[in-house]
Amino acid sequence: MKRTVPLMIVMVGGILMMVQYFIPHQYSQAVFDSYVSWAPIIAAFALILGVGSLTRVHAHKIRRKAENWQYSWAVLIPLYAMPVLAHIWPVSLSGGMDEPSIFHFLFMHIQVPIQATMFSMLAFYIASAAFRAFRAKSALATVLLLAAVIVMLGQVPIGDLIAKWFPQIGLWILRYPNLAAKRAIMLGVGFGILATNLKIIFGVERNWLGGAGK
Amino acid sequence: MRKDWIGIPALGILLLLASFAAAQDAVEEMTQDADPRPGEMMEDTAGVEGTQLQPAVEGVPEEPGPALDVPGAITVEDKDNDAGDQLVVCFEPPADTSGVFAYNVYRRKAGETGEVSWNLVKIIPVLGPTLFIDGYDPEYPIEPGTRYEYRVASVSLEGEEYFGEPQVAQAVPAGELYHTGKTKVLIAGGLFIFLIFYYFGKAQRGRQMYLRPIAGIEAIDEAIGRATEMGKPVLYVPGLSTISDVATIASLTILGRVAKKVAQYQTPLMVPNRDPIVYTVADEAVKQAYLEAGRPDAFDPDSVFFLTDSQFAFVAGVNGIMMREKPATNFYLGMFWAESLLLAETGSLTGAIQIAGTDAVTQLPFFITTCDYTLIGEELYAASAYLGREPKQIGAVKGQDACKGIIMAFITIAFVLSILDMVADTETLEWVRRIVTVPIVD
Amino acid sequence: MNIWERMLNIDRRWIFLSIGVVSIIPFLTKIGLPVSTTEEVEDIFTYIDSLGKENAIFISFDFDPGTQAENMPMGVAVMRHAFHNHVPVFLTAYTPLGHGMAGGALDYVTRPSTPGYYTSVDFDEWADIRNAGITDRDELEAAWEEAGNVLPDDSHGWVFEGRDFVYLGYAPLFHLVILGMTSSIETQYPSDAHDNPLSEMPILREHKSLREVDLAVTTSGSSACTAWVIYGREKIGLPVAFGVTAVSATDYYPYIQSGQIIGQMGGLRGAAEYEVLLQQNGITETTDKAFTGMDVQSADHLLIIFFIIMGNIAYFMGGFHRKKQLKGGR
Amino acid sequence: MYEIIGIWVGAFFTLAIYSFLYKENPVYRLAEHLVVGISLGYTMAITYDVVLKPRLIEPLLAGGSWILLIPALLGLLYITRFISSIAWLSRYPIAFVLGTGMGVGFPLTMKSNVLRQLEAAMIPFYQEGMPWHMVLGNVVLVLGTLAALIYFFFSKPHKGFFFGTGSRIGIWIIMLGFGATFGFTVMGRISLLIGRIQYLLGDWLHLIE
Repeated sequence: MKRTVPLMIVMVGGILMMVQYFIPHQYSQAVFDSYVSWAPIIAAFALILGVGSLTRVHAHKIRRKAENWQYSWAVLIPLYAMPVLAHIWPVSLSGGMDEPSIFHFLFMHIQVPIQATMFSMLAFYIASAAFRAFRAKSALATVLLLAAVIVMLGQVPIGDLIAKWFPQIGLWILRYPNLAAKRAIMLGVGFGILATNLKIIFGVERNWLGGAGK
Repeated sequence: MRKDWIGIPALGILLLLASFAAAQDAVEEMTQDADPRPGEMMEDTAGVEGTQLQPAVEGVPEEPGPALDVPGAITVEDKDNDAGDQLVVCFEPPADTSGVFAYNVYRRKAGETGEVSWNLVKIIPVLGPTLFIDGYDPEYPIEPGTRYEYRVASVSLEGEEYFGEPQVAQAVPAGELYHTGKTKVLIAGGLFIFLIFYYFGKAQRGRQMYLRPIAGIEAIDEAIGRATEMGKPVLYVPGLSTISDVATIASLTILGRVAKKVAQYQTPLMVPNRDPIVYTVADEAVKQAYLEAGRPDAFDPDSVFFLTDSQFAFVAGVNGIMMREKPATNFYLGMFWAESLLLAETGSLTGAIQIAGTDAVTQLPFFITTCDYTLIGEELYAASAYLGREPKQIGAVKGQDACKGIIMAFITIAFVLSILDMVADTETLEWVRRIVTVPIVD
Repeated sequence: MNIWERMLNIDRRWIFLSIGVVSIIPFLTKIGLPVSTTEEVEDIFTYIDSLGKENAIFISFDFDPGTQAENMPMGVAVMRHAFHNHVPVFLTAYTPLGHGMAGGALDYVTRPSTPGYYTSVDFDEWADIRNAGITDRDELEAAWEEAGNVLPDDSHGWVFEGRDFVYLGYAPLFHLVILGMTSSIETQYPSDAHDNPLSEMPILREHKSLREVDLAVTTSGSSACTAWVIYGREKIGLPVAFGVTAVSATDYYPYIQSGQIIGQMGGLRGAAEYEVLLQQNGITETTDKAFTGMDVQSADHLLIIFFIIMGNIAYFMGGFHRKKQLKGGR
Repeated sequence: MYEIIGIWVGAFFTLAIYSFLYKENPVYRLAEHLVVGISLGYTMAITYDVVLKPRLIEPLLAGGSWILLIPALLGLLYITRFISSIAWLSRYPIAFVLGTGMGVGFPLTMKSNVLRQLEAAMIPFYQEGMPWHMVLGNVVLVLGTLAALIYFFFSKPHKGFFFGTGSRIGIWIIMLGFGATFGFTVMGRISLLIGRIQYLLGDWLHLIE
């Protein structure tokens, strides 16, 4: 019940869908259609897992008064306020500016700026790492850094000013050696994914069962 | 013994070659009846509607013109490789198309009567293709096993319709049990499954299988040794992803091996975690490793710990540890995102030996330029199979290698043939290439 | 501690500050270095330019706010191009956060404060014309203006919801949604994000499934874009174009060469190229945010290359490369 | 008014995040925590609105679609994860999603990642009228792919002409590819910074257009 049934579901589901691909018949199509309509519903419930664990972690912090526990309220309050607000002003889901709502405000003016800023910080860290850590310590690292510099210059307008052919070298690296490397990685990763698919379908890889009691 | 993989790709090529003829026919058939989409036929249709149609339209007089010539015979065939919900319909255009603006194609179930039973299923511009696939319109689906009746009308610019003879379809839509256009995918998939299982079996029978040494793995022991000499701790970050990530799983296997060495050398170990589930598994793995090394007493329960689930806060935390404790060796193995750079930069400042490994291609360049050793992509998986010594995992690596062997053989052959084509002006490459060509449209 | 060591151990906040300053100055001086266009972007432009009101495209906002600086200008530029040529546009999103991004892009293009905006007509507003049986794009516009509506002077044109665009937004397990849309769009989206019934929309009447759509442009900050190739292109041959972040741009060159995608906009540069093409072809009067950003990009790249060179000089001159080395390995 | 307040709030939080560059501080921490809550809350709201309501609740209320109760019940089993005695039940929906997903993905990955890529790697490297840099490029492309595959080939020692030289060329090609990735990543991060500066200087302070 606890391990065998899930392993069976995986195997039956996996093989069924795999075989389905090769059978265009209407019954096979019907299997596929119901899969397409069921999967999003199941996936929607999976969100409960995320919300639940987040609530648990932060409720725990607040209860134990762990370090910086006050901030946990900053997670929990908007977490539950957002869905409530969305249904007080259902129209706000449209994302338009014409009907302002708190829901839309929180998304557009707090979440969007914060998320956009988070990753832009990397620009600063890259500059710092460029100075303090990117070393041409071996022939290979040197090749990498040289290619990087050529591409960096070739991608910006200033590359054109250095020489007309300069960006062309950057493009050449992108279109040929880069493509060769990426294709080899893609093929390798493709086989890796396929092998993982098989391992999971046939129950060789069972790590996904973990964490919910034996 | 080690050479037997060579036979497999050869077998694969032979198998593929054998199926070549059959599959090729299927492909040709497929490409023929692939539906004519406006985008791909752009050159034709755009030209038609843009230029040629215009004069024809202007030439039509304002008042209702004389009766138009009507379309001729309609032929209906069942479409191959469908779920019985498509029919291939073809009609003869009228001999005289002057004044015709478009054709309206109507369909109803055979035997139905009355004008209302006709459904307009397709409008075709006058110079458009008179062969089309009916059944794509979700509003008027074709039901398998039903006989339909068609009629086509010439439509004048004013919208008046002049009907041709109705025609009961010569064929009934039926679903097929096998899609002939997918034979190559089937062969490739079957071959892949066969090879993986072949090596699973071999691995389980306890056959020793060779995997080439990987530079990063050999450096692991040495780096731990260095930390012992210096009397400083070892830091191990098992990535920031969840347990379902292949990279995390690989990392946890390697962690077991590192922990065992650390236990033997009696060097302190620190394993910060971002994911709660990964944390519990990592804790287990380290405990187990100390047990195996015969030093369960030396295990420090605080060595594996959960830091925080927020990405940047996690990095700030680990960087703090690096600056305070100055570990002699840092391992970053698993899945990393933007934080790779921040971790490796701080580590290089503290002068630690750094060994990294990830399958995140965008982060690899940063690791390569800042760390001493980097396991690139698949090397991480292979390393974990290598260190974990679980037979099936090694079997999977071997199976994938065999497939890569087939791919390499194909590319080599293609390269040779393209030289041949260039010198001898033949078309051999195209011939071999067709073996692996799969149709764009299913 | 010699000079090199001191140099390498400089407080990194100075480096942060220098990047900050160098990123601001070009905005104020406005050099406007020309951006040359590449084949990868030109191919998308030419393709969309060949489409008209009888075709349709998807613009999918498959990114989160984190990468909106790169992805948003791409979506906006393509949307403008389509609106200009009256090509009907479906707006979708791969993630819930992308849903808001799609709405934001539409809002930006139709907001009167944006230069060269389009005046949006809500689906309900032109119900009368629709009920009168007028759905052809040109006739619709004529009827609308006949009804006494005047296009504002600074506006670029009308766009009719349900005719020129439909905002479908997000649906979960989006790869399956793509797959489902290959047979019917309406079954995947019972209503649009504004709660309008799709069944009454002319755009949906004429383009019922992905088979009747001519292109999908995915603007993506992750591997989400590949779903359009795997489930759209491979399944029914839907032409796909990528607008991806610079970080992932190099990964998708194999798709271009194999012909699985018709072209690709890579990062801010790709977006800037599209803006340049729009301007050169008279579709917009000016370039937009991405182009303006390219000067800063030049300056910052030069600074970072300078840092790499200086750092390496200090590293080798200071003899740090000899200090720690392991025996084995490469 | 609404928009102006929004931009000020947005600017405040942008600066709050940047303050981390100077030093970790409470304002940064607040922003960091807020975003976690808001993004998941937003996702919840959208998911209800575009999935559960139109695909489950409305069809059920309209009657007839009782079969949809199966995925709904399966989905509800996720909740058992929080009750440790029956937590194993949550494996059922996971198994369903995982298994079917893997099955659907297998042939498509085989086609798109393997066959299609193999086909594209088998190109004639010379055709009449090709400029020399394209011919050279095509040779690099075909042999480079081969060499990089050799590098990732684990069953043979990297010795001899084919495997030894091949893998060495392979790693060089991979490094060139990574160099390009590196350059583009730098470009990407800076683009994001540019986006924020445009927001601060333009939308907020109106110093630039």
